[in-house]
Amino acid sequence: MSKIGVFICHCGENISATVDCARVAQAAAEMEGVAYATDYKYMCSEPGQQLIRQAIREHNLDGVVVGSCSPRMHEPTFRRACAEAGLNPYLCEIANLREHCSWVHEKGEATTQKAIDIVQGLVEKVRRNQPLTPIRVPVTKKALVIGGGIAGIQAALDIANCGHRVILVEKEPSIGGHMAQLSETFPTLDCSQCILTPRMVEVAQHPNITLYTYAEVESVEGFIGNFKATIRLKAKSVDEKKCTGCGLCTTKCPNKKIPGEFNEGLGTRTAIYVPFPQAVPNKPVIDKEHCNYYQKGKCRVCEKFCPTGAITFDQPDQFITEEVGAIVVTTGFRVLPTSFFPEYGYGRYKDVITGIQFERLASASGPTMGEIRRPSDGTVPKKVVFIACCGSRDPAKGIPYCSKICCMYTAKHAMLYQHKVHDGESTVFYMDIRAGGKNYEEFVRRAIEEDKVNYVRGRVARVYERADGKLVVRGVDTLLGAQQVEIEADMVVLATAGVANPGAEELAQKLHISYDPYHFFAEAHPKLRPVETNTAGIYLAGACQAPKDIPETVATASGAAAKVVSLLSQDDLVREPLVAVVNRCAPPVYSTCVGCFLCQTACPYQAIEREEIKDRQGRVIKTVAKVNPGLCQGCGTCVSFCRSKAIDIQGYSNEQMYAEVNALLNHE
Amino acid sequence: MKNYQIKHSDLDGWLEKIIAAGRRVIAPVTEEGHTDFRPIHSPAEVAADDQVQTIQSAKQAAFPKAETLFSYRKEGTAVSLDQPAPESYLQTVVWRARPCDAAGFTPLSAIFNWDYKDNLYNARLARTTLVAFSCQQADAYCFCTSVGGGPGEKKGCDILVTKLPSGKALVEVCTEKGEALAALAPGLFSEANAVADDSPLFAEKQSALAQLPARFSKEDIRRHLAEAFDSPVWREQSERCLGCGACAFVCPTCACFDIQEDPHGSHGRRIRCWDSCAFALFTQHTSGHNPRPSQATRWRQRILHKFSYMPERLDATGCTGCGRCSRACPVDMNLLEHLTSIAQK
Amino acid sequence: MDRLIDNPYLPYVMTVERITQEAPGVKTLRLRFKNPEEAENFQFRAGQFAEYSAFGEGECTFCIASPPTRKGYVECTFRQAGRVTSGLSRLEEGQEMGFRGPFGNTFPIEEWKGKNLLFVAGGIALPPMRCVIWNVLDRRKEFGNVTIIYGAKSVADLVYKDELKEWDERPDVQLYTTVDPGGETPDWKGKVGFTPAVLEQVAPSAENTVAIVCGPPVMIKFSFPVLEKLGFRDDAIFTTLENRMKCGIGKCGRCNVGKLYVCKDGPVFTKAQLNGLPPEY
Amino acid sequence: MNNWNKQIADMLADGTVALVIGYEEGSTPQKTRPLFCHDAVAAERLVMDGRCTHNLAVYLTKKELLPAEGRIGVVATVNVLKSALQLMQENQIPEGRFLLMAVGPEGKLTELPDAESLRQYIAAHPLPDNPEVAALIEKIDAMSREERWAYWQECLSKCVKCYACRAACPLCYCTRCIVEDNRPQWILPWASTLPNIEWQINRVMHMAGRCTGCGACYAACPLHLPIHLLTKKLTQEINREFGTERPAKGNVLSTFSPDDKENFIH
Amino acid sequence: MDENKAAFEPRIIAFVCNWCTYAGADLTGTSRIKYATNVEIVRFPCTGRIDFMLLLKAFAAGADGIIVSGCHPNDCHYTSGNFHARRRWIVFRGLLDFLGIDVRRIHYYWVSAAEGAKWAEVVNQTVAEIRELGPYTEYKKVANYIEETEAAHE
Repeated sequence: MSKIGVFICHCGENISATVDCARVAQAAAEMEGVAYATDYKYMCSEPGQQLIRQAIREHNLDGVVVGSCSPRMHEPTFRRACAEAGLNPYLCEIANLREHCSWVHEKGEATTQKAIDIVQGLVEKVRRNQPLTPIRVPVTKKALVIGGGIAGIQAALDIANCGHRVILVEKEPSIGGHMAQLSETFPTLDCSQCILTPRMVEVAQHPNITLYTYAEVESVEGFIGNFKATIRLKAKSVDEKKCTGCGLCTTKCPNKKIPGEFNEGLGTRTAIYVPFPQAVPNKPVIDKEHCNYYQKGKCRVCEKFCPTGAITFDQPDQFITEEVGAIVVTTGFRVLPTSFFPEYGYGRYKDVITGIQFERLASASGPTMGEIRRPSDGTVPKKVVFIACCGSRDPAKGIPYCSKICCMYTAKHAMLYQHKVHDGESTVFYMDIRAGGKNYEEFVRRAIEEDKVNYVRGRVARVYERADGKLVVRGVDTLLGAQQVEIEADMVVLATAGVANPGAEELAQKLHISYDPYHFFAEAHPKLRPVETNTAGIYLAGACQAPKDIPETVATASGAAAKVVSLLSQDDLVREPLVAVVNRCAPPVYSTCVGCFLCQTACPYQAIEREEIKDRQGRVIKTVAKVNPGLCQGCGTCVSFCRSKAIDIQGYSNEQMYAEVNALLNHE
Repeated sequence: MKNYQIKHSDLDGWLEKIIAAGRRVIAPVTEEGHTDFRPIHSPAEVAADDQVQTIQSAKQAAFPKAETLFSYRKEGTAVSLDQPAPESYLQTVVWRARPCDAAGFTPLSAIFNWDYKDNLYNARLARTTLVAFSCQQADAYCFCTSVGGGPGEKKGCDILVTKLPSGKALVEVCTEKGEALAALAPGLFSEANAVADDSPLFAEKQSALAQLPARFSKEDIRRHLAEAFDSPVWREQSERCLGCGACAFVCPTCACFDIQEDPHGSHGRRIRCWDSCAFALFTQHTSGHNPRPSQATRWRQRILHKFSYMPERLDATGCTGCGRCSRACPVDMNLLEHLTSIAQK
Repeated sequence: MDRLIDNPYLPYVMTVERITQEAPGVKTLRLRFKNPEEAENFQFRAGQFAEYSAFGEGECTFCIASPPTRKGYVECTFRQAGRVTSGLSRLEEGQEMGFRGPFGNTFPIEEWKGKNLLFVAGGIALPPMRCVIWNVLDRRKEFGNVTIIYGAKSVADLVYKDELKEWDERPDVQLYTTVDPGGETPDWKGKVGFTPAVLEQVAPSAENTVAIVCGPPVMIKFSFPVLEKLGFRDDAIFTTLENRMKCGIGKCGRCNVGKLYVCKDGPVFTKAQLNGLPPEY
Repeated sequence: MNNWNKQIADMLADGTVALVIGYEEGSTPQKTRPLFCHDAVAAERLVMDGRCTHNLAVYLTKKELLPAEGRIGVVATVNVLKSALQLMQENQIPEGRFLLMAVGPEGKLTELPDAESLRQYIAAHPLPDNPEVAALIEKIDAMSREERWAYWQECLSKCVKCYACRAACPLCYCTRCIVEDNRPQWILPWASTLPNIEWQINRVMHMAGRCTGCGACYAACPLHLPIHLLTKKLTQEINREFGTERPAKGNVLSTFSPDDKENFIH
Repeated sequence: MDENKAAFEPRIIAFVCNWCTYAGADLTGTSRIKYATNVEIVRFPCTGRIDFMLLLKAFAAGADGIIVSGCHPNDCHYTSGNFHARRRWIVFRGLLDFLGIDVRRIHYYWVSAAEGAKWAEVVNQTVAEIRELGPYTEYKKVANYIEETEAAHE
């Protein structure tokens, strides 16, 4: 650029009080490449902007430096003014003479000289600016939601209700997730299924939602607005179109003693089964691992009884590909099983159960029809001990974090127990009671004060079985001066830690999203971008980020949905062109990129792809890096990493930054 | 010019006088077992006279690895230029160069003056006095006698010193610059006779010189090269070449250079610096097209330039047989071996 | 201290008098000597080149694009590609820059007197030819027919648009302009096709005609056989070599082609001369 | 002829390999040099012993030297193998294009056809640390900062920028080296102290976590400047700060750990 | 402090990221906290973008000191740019020190967008320390050498 205009703003007296603006303009006029320089009282005012526009036209300027307030303030204003005068807005740079100079220094020669230096630096930078055009990326107006728990259901419904199509993928035979397993929910004690199942049905019936259950995401390619997801539809061995859901097969299946997942092993199911009565879709699948026919080659009872001939033993897994513009990951979490805890008997004691098992016992649809009965002998336990923080907040167990929901559900469990077993005694061992949330603290107080739950502050050292077969819980009461206490129990309920799902890491790698050391998915920013990932276009909701309760899960789901909707409401994504670019040049070099691809790991956004450069015969000459402008966020880490300087970043290019640094030190 | 004799033991005294006269003296210095030309300030710094060669040649005295061509200053739209002053080039003595170093200045001067006169080089050369010492030993890489030089050859020397077995050294002064240097220590020298081919002094000098039978002749090489452009020999010989510039930079006759800018804001300098035809980018066009696209073509250029093109255009051979390139080559490209094989083809 | 005399690397200081944007990325600079005495003594001939300095960036080699018959200034036309050409592009009118030259040989215009001239140029290679063309046109009577074939990638890439118009309107010049297929605009009136193909269509008889061909290597490669087919003898075909140069004065070692120095023995060569050179250009 | 020479001659004769890169006797009995064997006859000249110090891996990325079709055999030292493995990890040479072969002490030829076999062979043949290098680094570490500056300034002022260090390094394979980029001119292209220091800083930084410690840079330097101390020192620092394990994907400087420790950022 | 040091005004270049330190320095301004004029700020998108060569170039161009500052760990706008940068500086600093380059002249900080007051302290402290060290002449001198042996002879 050879004709730079420099415009020095007084900002009323904000700049001119300590900086001699006229002198800065004068010095700028002398700088190489500067064709016009002036100062003015308020550059950002309409007359000020008009002055810039007029100068651009009159002097045919091909670059502009405005010395004014911080670019974080008025860069858009001045760039717009330039654009209005026909100058590419990216040929305008802002010299920060206010926040970085006039406001922080006293009036004097040094302050004015510094202002001149700053302007000099940016004049040299802008002389090397390139005209840029915003990047447009088309958007596929369809979303993929992975996980059909309450988070996925909520997100899918929110997006679908905005008129966008949604693919909802659930790996189990039914949607519903953990929430479908719960009895009643804190702090209102309303029935979980009563509030959930209508939503499940809504999902199934929504014209904008395509539901794939018993399905998993196989791979994801592409980038924001343009993902391509391959989904594996696991063979259900039941033709869904023919099946009417009559349930006859499940009553006839000879294999009836399979521990049911939905009931957390406390109840049984058949090999051809519907996980629970309100399942959506309410059609059975055959669990091949337990099916006599698949395992031994004989049986086919279900086939014989099926009135519609829906059983299809030879059905293979199917793969379908969906193009989507956005992805919401709502794969949830799981709780640790009792077998994780040696001190509580490694799961050997049948009456030591997890909180989620207790939910099934307390649930009206559960194996005991909502009566609290011991798994071992079916009797009603008279003494129940609840142990909070099982695994959580225990660095020794590798889980230093708080699982967040346990304090509340333990209080709920104790309360439910007291409501159902009026002469029962319940004791809760806790470390701290964390009941932050609307009506939460009141809820816990109610358990203690109205339902007379015995809260003991202390860790439980061990649970053991006495010779007489009674369970004994040994712990300390720290409020009694770390006194050892031993409590007999008919049943022990462990509030085991919420942890990431087993396949979380693998899924994160498929999606190229980051995860924390516990394999929970990482948000782009913990405060300001809590439902986004670092990969543009992929969002998070619910307990796959960290254990969350239902309200928080639903809130994040709606938040993620809002992000998706705002993305899908655009035909094109328009992005700042300040992105990295891998150079291309004439043959025989094609690009100075040597294709080591070490930059790929430097990129937090997976924006660096491989491109094969081919000759006319289609033979690969070399493989070089290419930046996907849809994914690149413009941090420039790859630029300073690239050994051969084959990557550069627009707007902060090597040449620009080099020139600016040198120019700042120009005066002697 | 006159000839003198000086005792071996007085050579240091003479050098001391030269240093005391304010000359910059560059001499072989041994550091960590390797000997190269370095500026010295006392005769004690000079390496023992038992090595064949320094790593680099003496060409840097007149053709430094980087030098200022001119400087500029920009003020507003105006530019003013300033030239180096020849007086700023130090009066330099290259002490204990070898005859092959001295011989190198003939082709260098030819390159720098065959058409336009390169007055920067000329001014530096005019301020350089070469005190060469005849070679009393040669190694496997030496082949000066095959390219027209010799261990006691005076061509290009300002002074040639030959240490004689007698304990005296024969000092043959070849130029006025040399005479001026001898004049700095008149007391140390005794006059000697002219060294005619049949004189006893000549015989004594010959007896003190390294024995190095010629392996081929320049003419042989040139004749073979005339037909060799498309020969497979270039690829064969250059296969292991790494494409570095070591051979060119230690060579006493390589003069390829680059012109570069040294900007310091509004002022700066234009610099000339060594370059090498072995570098892939040396001839590459901005478009990416490269007239010499492979190391084989670049190796061919190096040999043809020195042994065919230069003799034809400049009447000079671009090689003094010093063997430095072979010693410096990281992959043992042996010029003598390669030339011999060409000459035998 | 006295300064070095006759430093062949010291440029003349020139003032940028006029900048013309010829095509996207292509500019013509008109330069005037800062020192009138140097202007007085300066002489050059068609085909010669020079080294142009943007101080702070370095030197770059282009032919002198203005004809020696126009005194008082020199012009160069270049495409912004590397560091120096970017530096030259950043110059504004009134700013000073460096100029070293003239260097190299020339087109033997005197020998062409009375002959027909066929100019074939492609893209940014019109400048070396423009110098000769104007030189010839300024002495129009001394030559026979003048035919110019000029091709570029697209209409926008044609340089010297005003002059093309002027030549087109002259009755004593036959001008054919062409653009590569796909490079035409709706109102394009010239030809569409690659330069060698157009050459084959419209070339005049080889009889008493000299062909001057400048352009990218691929254009030259395909134009030579066409000329040969048309009956042009190798010593009646002239071109310029574009080897990389630094010093311009036969020392730095870059531009050597065999025993020749493009900067001294060139840049103008006949096809006959090229036939005798190793293919290192 | 050694048995292994014969084996290689056979491989060349039957077309198992189109070319074998190895070592032959050099100009003096003290040294060997790289040899390109295109036929069985040339295989007789191959040698392998302690004098074979060139890192032949440098040739594996020079396409102009390699036949377009067929496999290329390399009679390799452990240093060559280490560099070849690094080149594979950096996508520079496809597995299978080269047949790397090690010659055991009793002349037994071991073929190492893929990255995994290379890894195992290298692990089984650890190279001893050079105590002289370690001692030199300690000597420099013990200097005051001013002494270190003087040492390197003096040392690198001698550099002539012939780039033999770059040319000899198998991992300096860039299409365009940073010194050849003039937009901006990161490193001034002539040989004087500061540009020389800057060049070495860049060379060494670019080797961070990649240098296999073969010492080819030092061996190639015609001025015998101890530039290998810089890469060695850097490797020491990296090992100390980030451990000796290298990331499976990427590079020491293109990856990070949130737990990286430093004490100089405030 | 001797008079020379008092008269010496160090020239310092600050390489800062746009999202934290640049914004933090803006806050220093809006808070009207005064600091020394010796520091000039260059804005980068992220500390990950700061090429180590630019630091060396600043010294060569005459800087006496350098500030490098970005987001605190875990606060990077781009998640990990500052982690990459930190690793780079660890390695780079070790190498510079081994070469005898004065690493005391390069100050590294984390200054967040909220730490306007810290930025003023950072600047003042750096200026004071560099003033104490004096001008970085040993580097500038070398930056001007061309004809080495001649320069050494003088």
